[in-house]
Parts: sequence; C-alpha cells; structure tokens
Amino acid sequence: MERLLRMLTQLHPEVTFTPDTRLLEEELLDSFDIVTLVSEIDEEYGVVIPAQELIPENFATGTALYRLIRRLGEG
Amino acid sequence: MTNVLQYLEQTVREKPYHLFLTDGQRGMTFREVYDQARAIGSCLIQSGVVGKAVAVLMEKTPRTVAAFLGAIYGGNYYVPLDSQMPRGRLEAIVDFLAPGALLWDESTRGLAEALPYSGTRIGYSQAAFGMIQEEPLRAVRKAQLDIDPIYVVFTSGSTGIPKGVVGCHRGVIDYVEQLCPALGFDGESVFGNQTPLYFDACLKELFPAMKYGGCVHLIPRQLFSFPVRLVEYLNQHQINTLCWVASAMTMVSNPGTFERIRPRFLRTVAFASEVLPVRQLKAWRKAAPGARFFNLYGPTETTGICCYYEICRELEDDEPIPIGAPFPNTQILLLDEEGRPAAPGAPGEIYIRGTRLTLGYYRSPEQEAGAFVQNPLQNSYPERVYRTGDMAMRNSRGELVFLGRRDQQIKRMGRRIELGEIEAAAGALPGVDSAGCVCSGEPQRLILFYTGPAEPEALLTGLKQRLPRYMLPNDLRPLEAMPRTPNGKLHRSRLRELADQG
Amino acid sequence: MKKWCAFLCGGLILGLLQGLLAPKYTGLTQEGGLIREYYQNAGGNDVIFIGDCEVYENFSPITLWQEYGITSYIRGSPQQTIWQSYYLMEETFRYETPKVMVFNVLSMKYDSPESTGSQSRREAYNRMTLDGMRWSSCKWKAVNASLTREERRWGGALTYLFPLLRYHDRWSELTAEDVRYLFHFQPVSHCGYLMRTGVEPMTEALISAPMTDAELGQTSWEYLDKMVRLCREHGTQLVLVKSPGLYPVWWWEWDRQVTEYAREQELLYVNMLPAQEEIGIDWMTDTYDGGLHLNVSGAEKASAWFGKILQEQCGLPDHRREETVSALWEARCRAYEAAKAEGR
Amino acid sequence: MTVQSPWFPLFTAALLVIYYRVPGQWQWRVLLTGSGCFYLWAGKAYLGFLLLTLVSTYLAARQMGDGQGREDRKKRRPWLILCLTVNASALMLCKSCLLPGAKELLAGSRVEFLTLGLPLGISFYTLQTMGYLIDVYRGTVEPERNFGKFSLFAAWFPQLIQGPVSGFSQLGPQLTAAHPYDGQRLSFGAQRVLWGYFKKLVIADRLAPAVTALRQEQTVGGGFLVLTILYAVQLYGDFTGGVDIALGVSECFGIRLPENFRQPFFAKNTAQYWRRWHMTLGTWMKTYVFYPVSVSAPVRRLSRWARARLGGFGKRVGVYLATGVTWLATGVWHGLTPNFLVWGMLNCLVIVLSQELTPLYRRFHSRFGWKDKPWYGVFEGIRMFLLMNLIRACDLYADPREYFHRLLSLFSVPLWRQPVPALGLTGADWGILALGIGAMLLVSLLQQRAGSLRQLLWRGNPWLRYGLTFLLLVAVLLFGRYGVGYEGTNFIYSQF
Repeated sequence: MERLLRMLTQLHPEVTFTPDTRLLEEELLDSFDIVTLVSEIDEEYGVVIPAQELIPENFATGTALYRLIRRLGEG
Repeated sequence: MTNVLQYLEQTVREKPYHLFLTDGQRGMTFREVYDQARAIGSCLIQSGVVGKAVAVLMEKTPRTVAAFLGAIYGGNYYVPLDSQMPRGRLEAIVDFLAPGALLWDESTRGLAEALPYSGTRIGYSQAAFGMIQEEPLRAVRKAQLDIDPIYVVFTSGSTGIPKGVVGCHRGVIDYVEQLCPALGFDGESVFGNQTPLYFDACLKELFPAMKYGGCVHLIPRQLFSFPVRLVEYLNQHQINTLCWVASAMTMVSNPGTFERIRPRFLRTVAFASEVLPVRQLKAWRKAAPGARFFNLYGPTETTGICCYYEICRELEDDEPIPIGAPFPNTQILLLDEEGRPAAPGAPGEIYIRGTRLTLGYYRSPEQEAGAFVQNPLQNSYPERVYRTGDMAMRNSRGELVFLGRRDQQIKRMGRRIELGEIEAAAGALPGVDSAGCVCSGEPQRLILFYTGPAEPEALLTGLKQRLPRYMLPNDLRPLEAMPRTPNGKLHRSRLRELADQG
Repeated sequence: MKKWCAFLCGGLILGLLQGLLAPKYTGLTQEGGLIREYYQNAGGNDVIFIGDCEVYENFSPITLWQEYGITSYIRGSPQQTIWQSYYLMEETFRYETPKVMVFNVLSMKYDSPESTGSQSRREAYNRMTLDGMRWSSCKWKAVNASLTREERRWGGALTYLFPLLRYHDRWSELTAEDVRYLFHFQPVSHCGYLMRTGVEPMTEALISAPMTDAELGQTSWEYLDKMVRLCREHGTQLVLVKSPGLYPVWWWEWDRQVTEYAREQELLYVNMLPAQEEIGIDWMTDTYDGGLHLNVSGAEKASAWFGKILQEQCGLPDHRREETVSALWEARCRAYEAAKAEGR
Repeated sequence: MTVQSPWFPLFTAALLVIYYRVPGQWQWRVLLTGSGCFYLWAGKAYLGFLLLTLVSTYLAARQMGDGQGREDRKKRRPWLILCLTVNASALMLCKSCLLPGAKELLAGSRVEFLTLGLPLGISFYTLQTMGYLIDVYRGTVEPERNFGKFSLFAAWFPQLIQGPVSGFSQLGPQLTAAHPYDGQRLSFGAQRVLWGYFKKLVIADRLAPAVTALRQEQTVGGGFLVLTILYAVQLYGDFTGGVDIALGVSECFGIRLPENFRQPFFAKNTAQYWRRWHMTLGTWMKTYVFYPVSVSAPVRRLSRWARARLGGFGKRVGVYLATGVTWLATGVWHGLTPNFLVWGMLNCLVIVLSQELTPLYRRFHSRFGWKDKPWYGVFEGIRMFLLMNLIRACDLYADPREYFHRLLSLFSVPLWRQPVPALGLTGADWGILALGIGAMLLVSLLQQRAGSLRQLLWRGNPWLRYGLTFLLLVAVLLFGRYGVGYEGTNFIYSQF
C-alpha cells in the first residue's frame, strides 16, 4: 500500500494521498495519470491491468486500487 | 432557294426567340412573326384570297411586316399603302389596284372603314391570332414559283399617275444574295430603318435581317426631327447598320449634331436615292471613323440597288460621289440617244440588265413599253432591259458617276447643261444646306433654289469660280425648306411651279 | 387548473401575434387580398370567373351587370396555377352553384410547382392565393398541390396551418396598417375585379419569353379533366376563355390543343386574342402597365364583348328587373363609379 | 425531416401521447416504431446501412455472448474483428461515397458542406454499436437477446441526429423499462428542448451567414480572429442546442441520456476542457481506444524499453503514443479529409505540450503567487477558449495549408487594420445575438453555481416558470431563423 501511495505522490507531489482520498471525484487523477499509474503498477507489482478493468470503481480510492491489484495478482 | 419565306423558316429553326423587329413599343421575335404570318396566310386562303394583291393599310409597326409575309404565305402579293397620303390619292390607288383583301389594324380602323372598297376587309388580330391550317399553306407553297410576284410598290411617278412596280421572289433573292456580302451584313447586323415600309428601300433591311437573323429597329418617324435624340436612340439600341436616304443623313449631320453626340456602334452606313453633298459625307465619316460608307444607286424597277460605291478615298468638296460599279450578276449599259454605247468618258443613259429586273408595272402596259425595252445592243433574241432615264458617265478611274435625270438636261445657248452639276456646285459652297435647280419660262432662265444661311451675292461669286458662264443660274432664291417627295427625293415639279410663279 | 389557463392565454397571445404578423395587403400588393373577399359576396352569382391576373384585371362584373344584367364574381389571384384554380372551384361549389364557371386557360402552361419560377417567387404567389382561402379540405389539398416535394417533406403545409411559422420574421417590418387591420380587412376589389384606372401605353419593347414546351403538361390536362367532371356533377357549364392579354404569349400550338380538347368535350372555348379589333382594344390607351394587362377602359370593352357571348351561348337570364338583385348591384355600381371617378 | 421542420415537434408530441397511453411493457415497442418512422422519414438512403450494421452487431454479440464463445476469449475474438470490420467499412463506404461529392463541395463554403446529406449522425450510431460490441467481447455486458430491444438501443431516434454516444449498460435498461406519466419530467424535457431550439435557431443559424461570408472572404489577421470567435459561438449554439433537443426529447420519455457538455468555455486547462466538451465521445475514446492501446502488450514493451533508455521522459512515451493514436482515431471519425486529421494532431500536440510543461508551470506559479487570484482564473479561461477555438477553426478550411496561412497571419498582419467585410446581418440581428449570447452566458454561470436551473424554477412560483417558458417559446418562434426563406442549415455535427 505504501508503494502505491508513493507512486501517487510522485504523480502529484502537491497532494498528500491517504488510502481513501477520493481520487476521481476531486479530479486528482486524469486519464494520463491513470495510464502512467497502470504502467508503474505493472513495473512494481508485475500485475497487468486489462483495459476492461480501467473503470471508475477500481480507481475511486487508493484502497479500491490496492484491492484490484491483489485480486489480479492471485487470479 | 426559290422562295423568300425560306429565309424566315431557316432562321426560325436556328434562333426562334431572337428579336427580329421592334419599334420601341412592341417587339416581335422570329417565332412570333413566323406564327402570325402563317396564321394570316391561312386566314387569307380560307377567305378565298389566293394569287391576288393584298393591300396592307397599317402604320409602321413590326406587325405590318408580319402582314406582308402573311400575304406571301397566302400565295398573294402585298401592297403597302401609306396611311398618311392624301385621301384622294389613296382611294385612286385602291381603286386602281382592286386588291383581293384589305388588311387593317386598330391604328388605321377609321381610314379602312371609310375607303370605298367592296372586297374582304380583315382585322390584323382576327387573321394573325386565328387558326393555322398546315395543309392549305403547304398546297399554296408547292404551287409558288420564284417568278411569282410578292409585292407591288407605288413610286411617285413624275407623270402623276402612280406607277405600281411588281417585284418577285427571284428579284429579291438575287438582290439579297449580292447585297449582303458587298455591304457586309451578317447575324450581328442591327438595322436602323428610316425609310417607310411602303417603299422598296426597306427591302434591303428586312430580308437580310431575315436571312441572317439580325434585328431591325423601325425608328419612330418623329425622332428624325430631333437629331440628338435620334443618335441617342442609335447608341441605346447599338444600331450598327444604316440605309438611309441622303436627305435624312444631311438632316442629322447638318446642325452640328456630332459635336454634342456621336453614333458609337456604326459599322455600315449606306445612302441612296439622291446625291449626298460631300461636306455632309465628311461630317459623317469624322463622326463614325470605324464605319464603312457606301453610295448606292438603283431604281425601284430593278428591285432596289444595282450599283454601289464604297467611299475609300478623300473626295473634293465639289466632286460628286460616284455610284461605283454594279453588283455581280447585274450589268449597266451606258448608251447614247441612238442606243449605241457611249464614247468612253462621255455621258450616256443607264440601261440595266439582269435577273434583278422586276416583272414590270401593275396594269399599265403602255408605261412599261417606255421603260422595259429590248436590249438595243442586240436583237437576235428577246431580252428585256430597263431604261432608267438617268444619265451617267465613267470617270478617269472607271467609276460610274451619276449625272442626273435625262429630262433634267437642258440645252442652253447650244450647250448641254446638267442641272445636277449646278446643284452639286452650289451644294459644295459653305452656307448651302441643299440646292435644287430648274429652268423655266421662255427664254429659258435658270433658277436656283437653296436652303441655308448663304447670301445670294456671295453664292453667285462662289459659283462663278466653279461653273462656266453659260451654266450660271440667272436667279438665286433662298427657301426655308426644300420641298421633298414622301420618299425624300427633291420635289422638282414643286420647284418648277415656284419658278413659274416668279 | 392553473396549467390549463396558462396554456389558454399562451395560445391566445400566439394567435394575436399570428394575426399581427400576417401581411394585410393594403398597400401596393393588393392582389393578395382578392381571394378572401369572396366569402361575403358568395351566393346569387350566375357566372364565376376563375384564373390568374388575366381574369381579375381584364374582366369587370359591374359592366356585365350594367350591359346584360349578368350577376358574376371573379375568384382570381396572381399567377393562380391550374391546381389552385381547380380546388377554388371545388370550394366555390360549397357556397353556391353558378350556371356558368369561366376558367382562363393561360395557367395551363405551368405543369408543376417547380415550373412556375424561383422558390421565392412561387412562395410569394402561393401565399397570395392560398392564405386568403378559408380553412377546409379544399384548402389543404390546394396547399399540398402547390408545394414542391421538398417543401412538403419539410413541412411547408404546416406553415399554412400556422402562418406565424411563415411570417415570424416580419416582426421588424410591422406598420400601423398591421395593427389597424388586425381583426378586419379592407376590401380592394369590385366583385373580384381589381380596378386600374392608370394609362401607360407600351413604352418598352415587350419581347416574348421562349416557349417552354409545345405540348401542355400532363398535370394541366388532368386538372382540366377534373374541372370538367366537377362542373358536370353540379350541372354547371364550364367555359374556357383566353383573355386578350398579349404577354405572356399564348402560343398557337397550345391554342390548337385546347380547341381540340374543347371540341371533344363539347365545351365553349373563347379565344379573345383574334377578336382584339372586334373588341376595340387599343394597346396605346387600354393598358395601365405598358401592354401586359388592360386598364378599366380595356376591361369594360372586353367584358361588354364577352358578355354578349355569355348571354347568347349560355342563355343567362337578365336580372336587372328583379328588385332584390338590382338593389344589391346598384350599390356595387355606385361604389364602382366612385372609384373610377376617383381614379384609384 | 430535420429537427427544424415543424413536423418534428408534432411527431414527438404524438409519440408521447401514444407512449403514455400504452401499458408499460408495450412502451419500448412504441419507441422502436417511433424511431423506425423517424429514420424512414429522414434518411431512407441509409436504411440499408442501418439494417446491415444492426443485424451484424446483433448476431456477433449473440455469438460472443452465449454458446461456446462464452468462456474462452480466443473464440470470441474472430467474431469481434469480423463485425468491427463490417461496421467500420460500411461507415467508411458511406462517408467515402459522399466524400468525392464532398470534395468539390468542401472547396465551396462550409454551409454547402453542412447541408450535404449524411443525415442522422451515422458515426454516432456506429460508435454506439461498436462500443456495445466491445463491451460484450470484454464480457462487461450481457448481449441483448431481443433484436427489437437491441435495435431500439442502437437507433433511439433523439440520439440519431448528433449523439450523445451512450453505453448499453447505462441506456439499455432505461429504454425497456416502463415509465409512468410524470408531469415534472415532461415539463423539464420540454423546457430543455425549447432551450436547445433557442440556441440552434436563434443564435447559431443567425450567425451562419456571417460565418460563411467571413469564411469565403480571404480574411486574415483580425478578420480571422473574429471568424474564429463567431464560429466558436455558432458551433457551441448549434452543437449544444442539438444535444439539448435530443436530451430534452429523451427526457420527456423518461429516458436520461448522458450529458455531453458542462460549460466547456469555463475550462482552465486542456484536460478540463476535454472533460467538458463532447464528453461522451471523450469517454468512448478513452475506454475503447486510449486505455486498451496504452495497456496493450507492444506499448508496454516499448515504454519499458524507453524508460530504460531515456529515464524520466521514457515513462511517458507509452502514454503519448496512446494519446496520438486516440486523437488520430478522433480525427478520422470526424472526417477523412486532411483538415480533420490535422485538427486531431493539433489537439494531441497541445495536450502533450501542456503535460510536458506542467513542471515548468509549477515552478512559475511557485514564484509568482497568481495561481489563486480570481483574474488569473479568467485569464486561463480566455486563454483556453482562444486556444481551443483557434484549433477548432481548422474545420473551416478543407486545405490545411490555407488554415495555417491564416493562423500565421494572426501574428504577421496587424489585427485592427484588416477590414472586416459586411457580414450580411442587420442591426436588429446583432441586437438579438448580443441578448442571446448574454442569456447563454448567464445560464451557464448559473448552472456552474446552482446546478440545474430547472430544479430552481420548479421550486419557484409556477407563474414565473410559465412566463419564462412562454417567453422562450415566443423568442424561438419570432426570432428563429427557419422557414421557407432560409436555407435550413443542418446541425454541424450531424455530418459526423
């Protein structure tokens, strides 16, 4: 989870991220950030997030994102 | 080509909706003239009028020309009547003519009804908007030959009784085929007609326009008394071809009109029926440098113009304008009193030979005998030539020069005096607009009438330098206006009466 | 409830706007106001003229009354096409059954809405004819017949149902006339005849436009057949007339076809063009627009001549002796003479 | 029957009456027949294309959805590719068979091009069906068994003119659900339709002749700037007006379509702009082009390779590549002509640049504290408005070289000396335009702050609501540019 938060702050240093900050509602992440995040996750966790998983529910908050990574990791 | 109507039918196929005739009020396209003429033809045939004279008593409007062609479609020949002529003369002509039908329209309704004429009277609209019957028209057309008469034109006969000259298809076709190339008429020609429709002069405008699909503007008569407005009319309608009588030309060029306004579109200017003073010609040539000028000569009896001369050099003021040479397929013979060819350079009487000759005079064989004679040069076969009664000679360049009427030559003090020469000399002097010379009384005295600001004494001194003593007129009389016949020629009999009154 | 009364007054305001914006035809273009005037004068007419400007400019019902006691009315409008004429005829039979129906055949030269000219011209003339008609099935059919296919698809017929859709952009051209004539209109004709007292001889050479087609169009013949059937149903005699106007040109091929048709259908066809001398029309004094239409003197001459034919060929009674009828027509004659004197 | 034709409101009203009379389960059939009639009336020529794509998509979806293709993705792939190619080629065929014609027309004024008959937003419809197909392929959506319901989703008539593009999961169920009569929703829908007509007929169509005149003149410098602004307003009025009509009509039937605009001219930066302008196209492109490309194997390998070689910048290479592909697709979707491709690439360039320059921005703002000043916000808005619409002006010129010549002329020719030709509009027209644009601005501001105006009005005094609505109706009826005299300009976006 810490690695995930580090990745997020790397994208937007001026924002302090917590596991449940509303990433999309407050328009913190745009499509650019999501794509860079996906490639970072691929890098870090070796988990490939398929296109159909790129839906608002999975990126609503840090925890949701983390849950997605774990689900794809084992699956 | 054996029928003048073929000109119209060919043009109707090519440009049916091109403007053919207009008088500033009503315009008629070829298609309308064609339809209305055939309707008139059908109406005439239906009323049993075929092969007869059809008197057309109408003002100068496009419809009049349609009436002419309508008469021809009906297998008749049209006789245009001048509604302005004195009532007595009109009735005499109609009586003498005894036409098969009388065509009239709203503008000549009163006159037509008053005429003592018992034949069929037909209103223009009744005929022109009636039903066209193709079959009768086709039958009549099949029977028509090129020697059938198409018109009778009454000339102002010098002897008082009106002479009706009968023209036929052949004469007109030959005339048009020679005239157009010589004067350069084509599809672009826009004619400004001045002469009345009851003279043959208008033939050289109507039929060429019909042949090439040109356009004829019947210029309203009153415009000829306002030269500036007349030239504006010419420019406004882009008229590029004029075939006027000399007096009309003089009337326009004389009062300095060209300083105020110039005709801008003229391509061809032809003048006829009389001698045009060189001074007036120069004024016209300066005003319309781009135009070609022609002096035309031709009596009615030869269907119109038979000689033409294109002015191509500067002429001296007193030098008469030559009448040049005859059209192809027409020959001019200069013969002396005995009928032998005149010596070169010597004056001779003009005899005209060719298909152009008209059929002769209407119902007056005796007049014909004097004019249409056997060719004096040969008598091995019958050959009609027309003795014009005009005198001419060939100048050093071989061009024919018109001298005047034969009967206008007088002998005075043993010398032949050509009154025309005296008039030409006077005309060339400054301050003289037009001149007419007659001799009268016993012993013969030469009286010169002239119009213009010149003083008699100054005129006499001028003449002295130009004329031999025996040709100097005894008396010089200024006139307000020179008397003219309806078709613009000098009214010599009136001058003689004035001279006799003394 | 509140909603319904809101809708109601909203509708009222829109209706008022529609009336305000509709053209009133009081100024120059009076021809637009001809058709609407028939409805007050419906009934008791022996002869009804139907056709385009050659009818309402070249015939005068007052002269027909004064000379022959014929009661007539003209249902003419500018460039009235044959389909509009047919449906006007159909509508007229709902108000009265005349003894004679006179139709001017010139409009047969237009075979389709497109052929009558540019879209703006067609729209202007259609409006002058159709807007004046009262709403009925005839008007609906006339509207649809007068529109081109695209105009119908676009919904042109609705702009006749709700004129506001057509005249909405007149808001910037409103004048006092629009307000004054909001609820009533000012009659401009004398039994459908639009009087012109001016005299303007032919001054500019009128040249005929090319003939569109030697054969009159199929649509025109269909509507003419319909007219014949309609008049036969009502026992009315259909008289075809070509009024003596010279332009536009009535080509002789067309005249031949109409004459043949009239012979087959045993109809009376009167072409007044050949009778110009008989009628005495002088195009220098009898026209108000340089030779296109007749003025009042020309119209009276034409009516006098045509009246005689109507009387002889159609056996029309002379009503001048009947009290009730002549009272009405006397008033009309007075108004007619006044207008003529005034030189309107 | 375009939307400006008087038949459209009558047709909709009649359909509404039937719709609320018919029992619930029959309602969607009414909508289907309604859409069918609308399509028959407006675009017979493309019936063949419509049926072909409907059937092909339906069959492919059924194949992918059930039977053996259900589990194994490999089996589903051929059907997806087959159907996509069929639909895409049909679309390109339609566009191309028009394009040769369009070529000369393009040379002519833009208005002729607009009235070129590619009716009923073929491209929107195709996007929607392709989106549905990909969803089924991905398994996120169950294929619709009933062909009628499916074709209603694909060809729901308000959407047919110019979108919005909606997803099946969001629209499908609504269409088939029963909708009892609801006065409030009906009046909301009607008001929105009226507002749409106002923007389209009163504002956009009134500007059309001016834009055409300016466009045909060789305007450079200041004239070009005026042209860009006028075209921006015309396009805004035309596009948002058309979408409002579509959404309003749909709302009357109780069916909520996704919003397409949210005060686009108040956007501060490109990201915000593309989240407020033509949102449904944006989301479609994102979900079906941008993400799949950026996540696809080759791109991932490339970005890994680039990151290894170029370090920081390398990370973004993959993303930029995906953006480029997305904008290429958007450009092609707008039209095959060069100017749309150029338009697409320009937008992509702007986005990539603003992304690269963000660190520079951060440093700049940290030094100058303007960031939160109010006027800076306004400045950003104006800057974004000018930038986006200068690129948008590329649509106007078929030949990109002409566009660039004019764009550069902005800097070479002094702005004010360039005489602006007469625009064919009277004083009254300009007055109405000023009022109209003022009203649009006001409404946008209110919406920005207070959310839906209609909610506000609904709570207020009913007479105020009636008055305002009636005033709007009169404005549209009186000042609208429609009818016989005017050459009805189709929706600008109905060509795409």
